[in-house]
Amino acid sequence: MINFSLKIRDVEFKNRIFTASGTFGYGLEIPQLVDVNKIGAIITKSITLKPRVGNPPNRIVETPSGLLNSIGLANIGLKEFLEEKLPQLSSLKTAIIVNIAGNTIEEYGQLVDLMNDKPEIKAFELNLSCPNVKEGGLSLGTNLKTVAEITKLTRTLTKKPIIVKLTPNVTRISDFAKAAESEGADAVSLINTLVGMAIDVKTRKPKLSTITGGLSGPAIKPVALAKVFETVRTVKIPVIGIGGITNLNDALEFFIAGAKAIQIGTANFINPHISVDILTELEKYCEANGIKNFEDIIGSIDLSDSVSINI
Amino acid sequence: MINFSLKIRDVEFKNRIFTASGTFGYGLEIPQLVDVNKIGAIITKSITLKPRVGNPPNRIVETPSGLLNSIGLANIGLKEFLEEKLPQLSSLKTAIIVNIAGNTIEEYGQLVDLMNDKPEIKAFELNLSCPNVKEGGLSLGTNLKTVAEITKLTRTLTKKPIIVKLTPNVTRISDFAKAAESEGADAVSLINTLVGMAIDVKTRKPKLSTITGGLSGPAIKPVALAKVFETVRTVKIPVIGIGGITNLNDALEFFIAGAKAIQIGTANFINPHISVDILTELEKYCEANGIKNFEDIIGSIDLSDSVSINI
Amino acid sequence: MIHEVCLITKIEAVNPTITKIKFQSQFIANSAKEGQFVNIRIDETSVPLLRRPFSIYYTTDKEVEIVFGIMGMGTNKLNHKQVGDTLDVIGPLGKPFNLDDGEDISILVGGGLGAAPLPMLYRSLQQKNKQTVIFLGARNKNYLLKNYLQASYISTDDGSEGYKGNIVTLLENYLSKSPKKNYKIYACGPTQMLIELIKVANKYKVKCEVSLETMMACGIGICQGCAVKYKNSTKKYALSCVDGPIFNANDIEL
Amino acid sequence: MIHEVCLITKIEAVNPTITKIKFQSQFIANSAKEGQFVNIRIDETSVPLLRRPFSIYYTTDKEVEIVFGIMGMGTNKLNHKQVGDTLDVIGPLGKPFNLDDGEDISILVGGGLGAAPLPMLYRSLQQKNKQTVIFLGARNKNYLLKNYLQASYISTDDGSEGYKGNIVTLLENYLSKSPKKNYKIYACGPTQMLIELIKVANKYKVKCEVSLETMMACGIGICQGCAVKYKNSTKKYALSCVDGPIFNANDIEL
Ligand SMILES: Cc1cc2nc3c(=O)[nH]c(=O)nc-3n(C[C@H](O)[C@H](O)[C@H](O)COP(=O)(O)OP(=O)(O)OC[C@H]3O[C@@H](n4cnc5c(N)ncnc54)[C@H](O)[C@@H]3O)c2cc1C
Ligand SMILES: Cc1cc2nc3c(=O)[nH]c(=O)nc-3n(C[C@H](O)[C@H](O)[C@H](O)COP(=O)(O)OP(=O)(O)OC[C@H]3O[C@@H](n4cnc5c(N)ncnc54)[C@H](O)[C@@H]3O)c2cc1C
Ligand SMILES: Cc1cc2nc3c(=O)[nH]c(=O)nc-3n(C[C@H](O)[C@H](O)[C@H](O)COP(=O)(O)O)c2cc1C
Ligand SMILES: Cc1cc2nc3c(=O)[nH]c(=O)nc-3n(C[C@H](O)[C@H](O)[C@H](O)COP(=O)(O)O)c2cc1C
Ligand code: FES
Ligand code: FES
Repeated sequence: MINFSLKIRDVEFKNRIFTASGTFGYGLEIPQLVDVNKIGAIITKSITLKPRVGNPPNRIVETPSGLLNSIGLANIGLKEFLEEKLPQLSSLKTAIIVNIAGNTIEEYGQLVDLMNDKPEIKAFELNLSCPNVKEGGLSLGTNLKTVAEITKLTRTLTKKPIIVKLTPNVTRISDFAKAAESEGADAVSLINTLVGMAIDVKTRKPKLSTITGGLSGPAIKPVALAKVFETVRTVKIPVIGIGGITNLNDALEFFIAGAKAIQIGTANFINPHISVDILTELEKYCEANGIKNFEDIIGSIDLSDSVSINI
Repeated sequence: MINFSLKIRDVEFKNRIFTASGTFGYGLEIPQLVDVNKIGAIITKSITLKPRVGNPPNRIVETPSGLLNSIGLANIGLKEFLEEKLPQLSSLKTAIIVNIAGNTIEEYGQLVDLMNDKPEIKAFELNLSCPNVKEGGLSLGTNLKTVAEITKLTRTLTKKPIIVKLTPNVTRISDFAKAAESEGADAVSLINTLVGMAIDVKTRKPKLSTITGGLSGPAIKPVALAKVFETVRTVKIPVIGIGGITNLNDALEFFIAGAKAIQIGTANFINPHISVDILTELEKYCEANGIKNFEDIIGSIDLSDSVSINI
Repeated sequence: MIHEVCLITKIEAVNPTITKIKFQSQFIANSAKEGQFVNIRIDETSVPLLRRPFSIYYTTDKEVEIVFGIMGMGTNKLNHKQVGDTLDVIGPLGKPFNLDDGEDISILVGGGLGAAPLPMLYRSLQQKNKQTVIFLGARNKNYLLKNYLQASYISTDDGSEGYKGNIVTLLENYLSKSPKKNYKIYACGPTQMLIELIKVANKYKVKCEVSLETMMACGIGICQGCAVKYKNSTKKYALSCVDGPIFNANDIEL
Repeated sequence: MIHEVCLITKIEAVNPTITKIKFQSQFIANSAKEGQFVNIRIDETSVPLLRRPFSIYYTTDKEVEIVFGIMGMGTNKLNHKQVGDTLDVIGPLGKPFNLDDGEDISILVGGGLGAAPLPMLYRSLQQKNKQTVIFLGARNKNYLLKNYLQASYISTDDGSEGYKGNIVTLLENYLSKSPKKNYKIYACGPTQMLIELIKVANKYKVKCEVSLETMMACGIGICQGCAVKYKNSTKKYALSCVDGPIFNANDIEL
């Protein structure tokens, strides 16, 4: 059978389909519905130093082919995560990537530092889409210098793979990927959600308690794919594609564009075993198409008929 | 009956529902299907100095609740526009806003200069989403200085209203609105399309000839609304909302968020008289809800239950 | 819980705006508890994107019934299904009613389509030989879900059936007549009704469980979208899909 | 052209993958010309977002027929419509075939579902007392649209009916037998078939019109999405929806 494994730094992931942060709980919630051991990696909900209760309701709104959320990084906090979740997670036969989120640059360092000695944690993903109060609510990840500094700091603190998760709410995402790469990131993952909003016309109130939220799901797939395509042309480190992936075809688009792995987010809510389904279909696809080496697909986009946009 | 008129500079638009550039031809194509005289303003396809044949096929792709296009500013060019279309347009009883697009800052000046004496042209809309070859293909509108300069130059050349149309593919769109405002723009319109992409998995080729294109339609509405909301809090000049508007509810969301007028784009392709339909429904809505002064709706968003995002 | 593609065996238009669908699922039929729900994928398209939650209305040996009002896109599409089509269902989900509260008289209160969980609850209480009193309210008689229930008190906003007015008024009348009895209220309905009802329950110091209908993205505890404010708790938010939808009235803030 | 909500009066599954829908529209039925199309809104949702174009297959006094293959989301949903439902239709659209080319023998060639415009064309040519020869090809016999037509030559890729092979081969055979006659070819079908066919038409110097199926967003000339390359023209691109879908074979580059 075809080998779907992927090595990032010195960690080998058994396949390239991961579940995205915040969309699969802690990987422990629904053992009846999905065989999590088949998933390439489970990325935890963002973990913060202190527990966070999250934002008041309403936290979710459906939009055309999309989902707006404002969960507010609700999570049990580092301490409880280490004491209660991690021991349970260690029994899973899949890689655990811990996604971390900080209020400040230093907090990212503290989080990595306090988790670095846990062998069950295979890698860190840095969620940089946290609002930066100093910068008027724009996320930390929209400032090139901040992204570089967070990457640099965490790099000094761990030998585990560091995956920098990029926000799409910037002019040129590949600049941020380059900044992360040059400070030693082992991979970048993109995209996080797009800033979006909805209003209840009857009450004239925003549908989300926090006014704006993050847009995910099939609606954003074309945007995510364009950003992944842009980024793979800019950096040498692996790019992990995220955004609206709901079926085999979507997954293939990201691989063909050049993503080394993909993450599945919102689609988990609709079909909790979607990642395993896509993996199975991918195996069949490779077999049916005589693909022996999965790397042959990655970045195999054929631009021979394409023209550059000219005004 | 309620007064929907809007004054921008010294031009009075009879209502606040416009058709967006590139999505209604020259306003002359389908007199059988829609009474264009009822529309608040028709914004022409982007006009360039020289005719442009546009991009090779394939130019359009459907995505979940969205449309990706890469028309490539196909248009008949300034000369033919003035000679052949404008005389016909002058017979319409709706305002004509000419949308212009240039390769360089100077071209915007030339375009305005050459059209300034035409009384049939009520206003100019500057399309700044044209790729800037010097900047590696990023659009002119992603550079604050360029936006300021184009606005400044065109301002010196005309007393007609200047509407600066902003691209959403930037970190903070309101910065660009501010730049336009401070150089004398009379209004800003947003959003233009989001950069997006799709791949044909069978051929491994991009579905658009130009690889990436512009995403429009209901999929982008939450993003557009968030950007309009952000911008109305930043500038004093009118903000014209665009993006995924397909029905009365969508239109009301933009007005409640603070848009003084709206433009309808992709929805014209699905229902060519959608703008007139929405206008009719808006009248009924105002009547049913006892709204006498339409300005009462604009910016009437109720934030009393909202919290600011806190990490 | 199970994720299953189920055959639709019966569709019934209760009236032009309410439809009942029966589907096959031995697992759900046998394991569902009173007050639990199923989460249904409407179709393969991305509009609507999310599943839609529906209370389990009734179960037979191998079949499950839901009843729903035609509200928007999702329920509209559901209303166009046909016998022989399939339904992609996850369930049973959520925390059921607590039937072991030791009350002498069980009071069931349902508002509109919110009454959907009551038939299963009623059946179980009957099996436990509980004395039950049923209150049903709705905006008009078309919205009264009377099937499988023996309603003692009925109200409609327009007076088209029963008392003209609010069902909570009838409930308060009832409680005020013999306030000292060992009651428990099981209530389902619109949030506004529940708020009023909880005031009455507290006034008469009656135990009360309510069923909440919050927005849900996943229904299985992985999205944190269905938050409900806890009263006096450090956890601050409950997840309606796993900690609810049935809550002790005084545990949560509505 | 008109934008109309039309009543569906008949639906027929030609076979499991092809469906025929008849709907009422006096205007379209009376004004439609050979080779024109209608643009149909599938439903009120945004998936699929765009209308779907279909050739006008046949018209009667007040009714219009389309025939379609079930390809993806749009045609799938269309296949689930029922008699009594409505269709939101814009039409008739596009430039029709030119029936005044003065040929002695009209050759109609249809590949698969591409043959949909032929019945109207055939009827009109009959009314003009033209001598017609009809070629139909498809991947297998299920995809042959034989209704309303008297096909002289039939081919299928799998040999399940007629000649096993390509319809263009049959056409070339035919032309080679009496190459000097004053023919005109009217061809509809997949682009690859048209490319082969145009080569043959040019080889025998036969006039030829083809019907193209490009992607379309609006169908009415306002989006510029349906560009087709013009051969030797300064305009460079035609719009398939208004300059086509019928083109002189040598005006365009495929
Ligand atoms: C645990 C639970 C049990 C329910 N049981 C029933 C039932 O037995 N019968 C019944 O008719 N309805 C029930 N509902 C409500 C039902 O889920 C909504 O009516 C349905 O989702 C509306 O979908 P729609 O696409 O038709 O409407 P939409 O167009 O999505 O919205 C119409 C209205 O329904 C609300 N709504 C939409 N989605 C949800 C959601 N996921 N959760 C809650 N509210 C939503 C919206 O706020 C809006 O006001 C239940 C809800 C929950 C949470
Ligand atoms: C002028 C014209 C006349 C046509 N007449 C017929 C007809 O009589 N019978 C028939 O079966 N088909 C006809 N077609 C093709 C028909 O429009 C497509 O099969 C249909 O749009 C597919 O929609 P879908 O949502 O089911 O498939 P999708 O899932 O959208 O796509 C399935 C396939 O159809 C192609 N397609 C999708 N949308 C369009 C579009 N708007 N235009 C062209 N191709 C598209 C896609 O490239 C894809 O290969 C015609 C197309 C045109 C342009
Ligand atoms: C409900 C929800 C919660 C999320 N929480 C997090 C989070 O805690 N940390 C994070 O980095 N991303 C979070 N995300 C973003 C996803 O991981 C993913 O980047 C995004 O949803 C795009 O992918 P999708 O379209 O497949 O959902 C969340 C997304 C959703 C929908
Ligand atoms: C096919 C197409 C062509 C467009 N052409 C132009 C154009 O020439 N100039 C311009 O400023 N915007 C153009 N736009 C952008 C629209 O005017 C509008 O800003 C965008 O589509 C978002 O609105 P919508 O979601 O309502 O379509 C075009 C959009 C589409 C879909
Ligand atoms: S609905 Fe997802 S956690 Fe409750
Ligand atoms: S499909 Fe829009 S111009 Fe032809």
